[in-house]
Amino acid sequence: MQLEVPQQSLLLLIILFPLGGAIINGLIGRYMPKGLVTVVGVGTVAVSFALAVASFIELYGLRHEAEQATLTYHFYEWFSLKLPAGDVVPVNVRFMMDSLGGIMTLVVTGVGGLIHLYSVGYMGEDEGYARFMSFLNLFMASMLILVLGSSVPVMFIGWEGVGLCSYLLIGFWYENRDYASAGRKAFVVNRIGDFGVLIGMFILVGVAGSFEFTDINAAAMGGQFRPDFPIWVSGVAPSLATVACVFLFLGCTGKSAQIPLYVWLPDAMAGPTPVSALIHAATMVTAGVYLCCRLSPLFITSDVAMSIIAVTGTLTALLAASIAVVQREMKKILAYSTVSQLGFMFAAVGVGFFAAGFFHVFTHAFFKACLFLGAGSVMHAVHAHGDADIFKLGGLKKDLPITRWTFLASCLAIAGFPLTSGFFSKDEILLGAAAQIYRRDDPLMTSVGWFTLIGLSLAAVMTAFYMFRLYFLTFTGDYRSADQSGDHPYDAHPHESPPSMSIPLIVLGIGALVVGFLGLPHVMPITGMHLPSWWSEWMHASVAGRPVPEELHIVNLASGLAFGAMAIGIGGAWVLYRNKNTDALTETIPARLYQLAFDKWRVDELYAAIIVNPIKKIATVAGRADMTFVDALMTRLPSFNVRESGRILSRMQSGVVQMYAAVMVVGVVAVLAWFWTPHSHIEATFEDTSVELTTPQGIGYEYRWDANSDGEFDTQWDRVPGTTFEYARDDIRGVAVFLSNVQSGVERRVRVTEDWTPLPVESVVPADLRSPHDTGFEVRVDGQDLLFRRPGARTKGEIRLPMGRDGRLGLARVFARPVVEATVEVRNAFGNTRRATKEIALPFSVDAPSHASLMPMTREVVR
Amino acid sequence: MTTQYLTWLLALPAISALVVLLMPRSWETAIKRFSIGAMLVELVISIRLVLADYSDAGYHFVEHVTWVESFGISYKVGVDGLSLWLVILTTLLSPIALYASWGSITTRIKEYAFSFLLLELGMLGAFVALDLFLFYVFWELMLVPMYLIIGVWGGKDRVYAAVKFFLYTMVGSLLMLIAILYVVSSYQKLAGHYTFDLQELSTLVLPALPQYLLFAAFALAFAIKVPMFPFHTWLPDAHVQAPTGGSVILAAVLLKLGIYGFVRFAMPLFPVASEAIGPILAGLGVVGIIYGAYTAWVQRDLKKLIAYSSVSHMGFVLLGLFAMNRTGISGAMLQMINHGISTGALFLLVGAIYDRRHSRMLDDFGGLAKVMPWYAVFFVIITMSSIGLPGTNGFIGEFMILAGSFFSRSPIGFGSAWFIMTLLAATGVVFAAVYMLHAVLRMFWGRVVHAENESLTDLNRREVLSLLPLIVMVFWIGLYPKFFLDKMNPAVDSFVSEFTVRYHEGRRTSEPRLVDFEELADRFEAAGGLAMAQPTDEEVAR
Amino acid sequence: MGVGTYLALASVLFGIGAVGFLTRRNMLIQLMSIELMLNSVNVVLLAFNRAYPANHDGQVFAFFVIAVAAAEAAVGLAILIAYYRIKKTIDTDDASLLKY
Amino acid sequence: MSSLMGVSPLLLLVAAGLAIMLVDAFTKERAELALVTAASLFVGAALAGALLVSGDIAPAPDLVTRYLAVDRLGLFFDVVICVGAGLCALLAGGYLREHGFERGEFYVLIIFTAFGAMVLARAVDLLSIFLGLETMSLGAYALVAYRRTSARAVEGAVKYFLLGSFAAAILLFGSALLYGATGHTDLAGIQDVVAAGEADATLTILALVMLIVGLAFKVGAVPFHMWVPDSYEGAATPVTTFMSVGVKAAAVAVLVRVLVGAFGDPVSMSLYTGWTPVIIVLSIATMVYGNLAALVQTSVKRMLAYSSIAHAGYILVGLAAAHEVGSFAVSSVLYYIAAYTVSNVLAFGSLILMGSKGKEAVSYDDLAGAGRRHPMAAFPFVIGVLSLLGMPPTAGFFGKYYVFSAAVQAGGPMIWLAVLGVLASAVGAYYYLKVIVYLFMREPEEDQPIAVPMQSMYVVAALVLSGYYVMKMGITPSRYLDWAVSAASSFVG
Repeated sequence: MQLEVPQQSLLLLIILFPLGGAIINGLIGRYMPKGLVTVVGVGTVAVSFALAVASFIELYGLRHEAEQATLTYHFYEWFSLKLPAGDVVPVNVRFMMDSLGGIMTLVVTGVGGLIHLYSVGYMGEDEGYARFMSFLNLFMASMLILVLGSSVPVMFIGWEGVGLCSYLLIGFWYENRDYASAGRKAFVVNRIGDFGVLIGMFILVGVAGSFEFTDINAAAMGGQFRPDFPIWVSGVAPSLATVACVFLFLGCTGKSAQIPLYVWLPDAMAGPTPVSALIHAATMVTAGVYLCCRLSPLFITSDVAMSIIAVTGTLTALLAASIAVVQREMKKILAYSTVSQLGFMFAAVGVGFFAAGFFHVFTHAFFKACLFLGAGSVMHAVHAHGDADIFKLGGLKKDLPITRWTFLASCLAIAGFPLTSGFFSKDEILLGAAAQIYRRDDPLMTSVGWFTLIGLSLAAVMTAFYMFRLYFLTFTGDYRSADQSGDHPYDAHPHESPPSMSIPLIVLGIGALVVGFLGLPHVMPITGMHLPSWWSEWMHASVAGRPVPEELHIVNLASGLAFGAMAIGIGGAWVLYRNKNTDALTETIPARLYQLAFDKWRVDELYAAIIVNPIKKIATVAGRADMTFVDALMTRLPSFNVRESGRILSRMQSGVVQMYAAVMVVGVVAVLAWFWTPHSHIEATFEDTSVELTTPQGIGYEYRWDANSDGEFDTQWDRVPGTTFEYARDDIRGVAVFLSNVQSGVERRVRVTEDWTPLPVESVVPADLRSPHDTGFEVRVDGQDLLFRRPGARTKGEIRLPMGRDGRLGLARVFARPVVEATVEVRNAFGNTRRATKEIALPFSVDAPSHASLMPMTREVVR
Repeated sequence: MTTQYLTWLLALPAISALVVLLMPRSWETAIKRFSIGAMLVELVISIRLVLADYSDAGYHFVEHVTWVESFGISYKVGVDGLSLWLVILTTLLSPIALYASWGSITTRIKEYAFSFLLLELGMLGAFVALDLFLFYVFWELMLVPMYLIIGVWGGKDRVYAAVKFFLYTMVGSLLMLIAILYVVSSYQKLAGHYTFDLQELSTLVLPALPQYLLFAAFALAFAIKVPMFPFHTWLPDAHVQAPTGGSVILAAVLLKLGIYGFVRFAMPLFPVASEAIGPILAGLGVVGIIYGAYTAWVQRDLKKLIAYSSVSHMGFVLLGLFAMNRTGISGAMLQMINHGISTGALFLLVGAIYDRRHSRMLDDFGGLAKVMPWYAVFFVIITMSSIGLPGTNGFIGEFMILAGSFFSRSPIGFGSAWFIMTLLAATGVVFAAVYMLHAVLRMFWGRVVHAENESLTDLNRREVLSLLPLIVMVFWIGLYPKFFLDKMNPAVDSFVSEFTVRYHEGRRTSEPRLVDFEELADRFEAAGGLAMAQPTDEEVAR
Repeated sequence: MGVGTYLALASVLFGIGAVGFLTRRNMLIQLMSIELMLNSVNVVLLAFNRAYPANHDGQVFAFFVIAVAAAEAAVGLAILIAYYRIKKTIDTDDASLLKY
Repeated sequence: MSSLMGVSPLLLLVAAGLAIMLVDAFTKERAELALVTAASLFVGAALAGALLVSGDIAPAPDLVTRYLAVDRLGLFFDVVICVGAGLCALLAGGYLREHGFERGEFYVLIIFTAFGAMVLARAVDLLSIFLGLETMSLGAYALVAYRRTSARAVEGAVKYFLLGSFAAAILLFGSALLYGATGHTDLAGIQDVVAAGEADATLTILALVMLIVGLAFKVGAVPFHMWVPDSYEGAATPVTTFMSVGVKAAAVAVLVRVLVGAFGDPVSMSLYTGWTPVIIVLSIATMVYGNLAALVQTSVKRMLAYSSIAHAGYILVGLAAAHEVGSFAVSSVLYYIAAYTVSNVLAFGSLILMGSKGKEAVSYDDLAGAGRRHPMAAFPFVIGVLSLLGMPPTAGFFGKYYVFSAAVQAGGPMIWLAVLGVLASAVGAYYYLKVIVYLFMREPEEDQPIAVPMQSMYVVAALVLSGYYVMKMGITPSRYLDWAVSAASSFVG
């Protein structure tokens, strides 16, 4: 049962507050005192959070009244599309909060609010503080539109809006051009994804006839996306759902940094740390997962798309984790960790555990935000700018206790230490993967399940390992910048951050530890005890998913793998890095492999070599060609020709009188020559079965006719320029077939013999139905009939058309005509003669009613 | 008796031009104020046009006065949903462009104002003319002032650019003249009298072959103006050499006349040909989208970059137009307005920096965000509009065009050629981000490397005033396009349905004849309509 | 003798005049060639007038031709003199200031 | 009751010519002869115009009508020629005085040449054609040679004279043959015989060829155009102007009278066997050659000479359409020649205005930068070239529209002729624009002086008048259109 509560203006206000903050800070922020900027920047988000909580409480209160309760707010109609069927599809600016959106809103406003607070301390000294706050607020507004938008286009406003903010914030310190380039890279890569969303959106609306998520999901559940989508010439025809999902997923890979579009996220660390925490860890990058969950009823209908998502997610998780293992900089490690964790989420989505994937989004928001803020706190403490090299840090647990403990809590969470939030969410994902292995009926999903399970376990090992490597190298051992040796050492005396920064750390750290209890597993491992899972019940209202297995052995397998991975990872890090100052890993794995991983498997270089550079090269060529080749062809060559011919012609004007007179005489001769030769031009008009032949009259002309071109003239020399003739069957020279294209109206004449002759394919077969090997039809004369066939077909496939009758063949109107030939000889006043011959297609049959007369005389019937 | 708003709309610039001509050249301030004032009055008059009720498809404010009786030439003007916003665009941008020009135009103020007023007359006339002869007159009339603006007040190679612009456009339009004459002559042979009245000529149905030739002649004229790849090479030259005001008008309004010509004249008169050739033009539009984007990316001259981006944007418009459905055509019409606003604003911005720095080379800039923060803000906003960020105007247009092209020609929307064209066109959205952000990066981000740039002043009042209306329009159309689309949609709807009827009638005829389309449309409607262009299953005898 | 003979004579005269005009560089001789051509016309007119004796159109025409030829010669010689004054020659090949 | 009212413009001119000759001979002071000449020509134009508008012309004595038509076609050409000649007289009034060779005989020559042209335009007999042609030509030869100390002028005159006489001889031979073929010297009689098919075919064809050649020479159609650039360039600019408008108009008139009149039967006009294809080919050659050769000129005057060849080509397009749409085609030719007359006077007049004593403006370089300094003086030039180029809303545009419209209306291959015509005129755009380029967009070379416009009310008056009509015939063409239509219909029914 569904329940929709309309016109909840709170939803609008949730968005408008940050938006207003953005506008105020953006326009006049730089003229306002810093305090006021803070009030506006943080205050609006705080209000927004409060409104979100209020809305959520209202929504929560409805959970008993309906299975799917939503709060909606219809703002206004944006624009509308008209579909081919004639339906007008309005695109409404309409907001909606359901169980999924409610959670997301809380996360965005809550975590976002904390990060805003943190920014007060972190960015307070920056000269662009107001600008920063403005962008951050704008981001909040966009993100909230993304979350609350009830239709794909409205969501898309937010989707691209967050991309814009991401661009602006990554390049916040724009004076460093590399940072600005990183911002641009983020925007462009995201745009590639947006391209997918755009196309996916069209397919959705084309099938569902609506942009609203609820309608699309309903259509998906109604099976409307099942029909095939034939792909041009390939012969492959996946279902509509698959195509739509693949396009949408392309968008998700862009926004959520999955293979192949993940490359922008590590570079995005160029932005200030709060930005990394808010946009590139907690909220924006999870938008892809959010979208998948939003459209989960659609995604779940396509096994192919789901498999692609699961495999991509797993591969991303592995790849990013393998890179993170060897990096040296805090934020970079965290960035790859984010990519890797997003891979986990998509793997969950891919195996049909949308709720689990989204649960990981939820927990990840806490611990990853906390980690980033912790990293920011460390950087703030040691005055590192941009990023911090962990090999120059160490032993910070003494100086930065709050940071250290919150960081540790988050590390435990992300590693999946039992009873922390990450433990529950990761466990659920592995359970999802494990569940697929047991779907014996479905070989595709079984193999995907194996792949995912093993891949994710490995990734989990690496996750625990690199996080604790990071933790140990940063917080244990000695402070390696204390003696100020080495190049660019950090501040020798680190200090703990101000309260505006530590409060968010504490809140998030606690969150990282405890929020997992919202999503307890259904079945307790080992004991097999059934537990109440608030999360899956709540999510059930808005998110589809595959059934959660209840079998104990599956649960045990998943939990065992999760625990084992955590233990191995942390254990390894403990051995290699606790209280160490150097990277022990370099000695344990081959140097080249290490270097390769350190260089991020050189994916950026690969992309540059196979995509970016070729395109750039094409662009360069195009740019050069445009002003040289194209312009030359279209303008300079014609103008050169005209000018040069003008020059040559004007040279004719030599200035010599005799030459002038000679040219005149040439002219006289030319005019005389025209009159010297006779001219003729046969026209035929038909009346009943007689044909009237005429040729233009000339001064002093005489004519004689041979109407059937049999070599004997029918008339004597005469001043009258015409004659009338009745053709007999012996006069027929052959048969002409006319094809008149019904679309274009273009008429073609085809010679026909007793041998098969191909018809021009474009007259017969419409362009978009033509395959490359299509040769259309062949035609031949058979006695009194015309025969048509597909080339190579058996005789029985022939179409027979009696001559003299009109037919229809594919796109063409077909009719056959008997052809005769007429000759005239003209003699002019100077006694010169000239002959003209013309083929005439008679519009009637000769010797009617029998068509037997049309039998061609020779094999080659029309010359 | 209704007030003759359109006649006033046309008379005012003509009269003002004469007045300016008679003013002594030393009265520079007076000339400036007077010409801007006249254009603002134009704007007010044109806003009056918006207030009419456009829920039915017909023409409004129609005025019909015989001009040359023996040839059936008449002064017939009117606006409908298709031309309304283009008129507004013209009246909005003309004063802005002229106002913005006063930053750089310091010589021959009088002639400049005169040319501008004449230009406005030509553009408005072409948009409101409902008589082919009248349209042609205004169409050609525009050339001269634009030629002078480029040639007299332009950059270094201004003469080459001006002559190229003039000749290129002229060659195309002369063939159109012959085509017009042919249509009129065919009509006369059937009806017994001459007329250039579009509505009367619309009753003429020609067979396919002449339609192809005539459409080709019209299309050449319009495609050059659009400009469609590969007829675009005059555009970069013209833009680079033209003064700021000229560039603004050229990009914002003149290019639109090509598309408008297609919609108003070429497509209704020659439906069979447009149905057959249209996809090819749309395909060239797609080529233009990608080609324009590529070439824009590697330009080092900012104005050239924007000029090529126009090629790319107008490619979208072509695509939407020939999708031949309401979504696509409405999108195309809206995208024309959008392009006018965003590209016009971009040229204004380029002009602003050129006035300060006398360079447009990207290499000469960098780090301007530090020195000219407001300039950067405006530029980035317009950039976002140009690359079609949702919430700005560009998105609505591109979205509707892509949707229109996606759903073109078949019920579910997967006719293969159009699907592929849509995919390719959508990549243009990506490339737009590439080249525009490339420009933004080179202009604004990074450190100030050139010492000359350190002392640049931010936008002055005149520049801000001329940009603000455009910024407002960016968000107005972006956030509430319904206001604009609602006036447009009835006209587009009736355009599409009439086109369908005409198309079927044209396909059926082998001799020129006159048809009562209203009656035909009713019968057509009664028969439940026909699926466009697709042969039925029985027709494809396989 | 029939009209044909006169016609042949006239054609020959006309041809001689034309060839003379085309080949000679001396302006005086060119002028004379033109006179020859005009006279051949007179022959034609007179000959045809014999074929159409109803009126004297041909003969009248011939008188006018003779008169106009004289006027033409006067103007032509005047121009020739002016030319000679400047160029000190009456060779038309030297008139090559104006070309292209 | 017959009256000489129908030929009164001719009589008026004769009287005026004689009077001016006398005045010039017996006065010592510099009389304003230009004004008198122009005034009498304008009066002549007004007289003809009044007759044209009033519509009913009293029948003239047979003696007159035997040789000179008293019809609206003739009156229309009277107006065109008188207006053209009057404007040229005004131009000469400024030009001759500025450059210091004003003498009375110039105006007498103008008047008598115009008289000859008008006779030619009205001629309906082979004899009057010949007489009119020679009267006009002899005057024109003298006018070209008028600056007798100038080598260029005399050279131009020599070429014009020699080739002109040669062409006249050909024309005359053709006339004689036609007389032989039909037994008539009057066009009406010839028409009857030819249409009935009773004329000797061989002689008729030979005569037709020679007549076409002789008249094409006067019109300046390629390849009989060779004299045009040279003598136009050599002649004093007002003379060039007059030759390009008055003389050409008369030649067009007689071409129309001969081809559409005497040879106006369907067989002679046939698109396949008659003179129409010849005219089509001539018009193609003329349009293409004229425009292409004009493209590469460095002298504006010579460019305008070539452009006048090109315009002859457009006129022939209209003439060629006569085989299908007779009256429409002829009226288009009439309108074109009228529009061309005022446009060309405007362009040449502006060129005259741009020169002053000792520095006549001839080449493009002479114009460089002049428009920037003297915009009001350059403004008519812009209008003039735009009209020649055929930009709306000028007379030139409407004229071009009209002839091409006639071609399209004629249908068939004529449509392609129109296409070719517009393409050729697109080429023309380049060199006309070049004038504007030099006036407004170029600065003269370092040491070159900038043209100083002459101060002459005569020239200004001519420019104002012609400019006014250029705009008027473009914006409100109805009245002139009606004149052209009624003149054409008086001739071809």
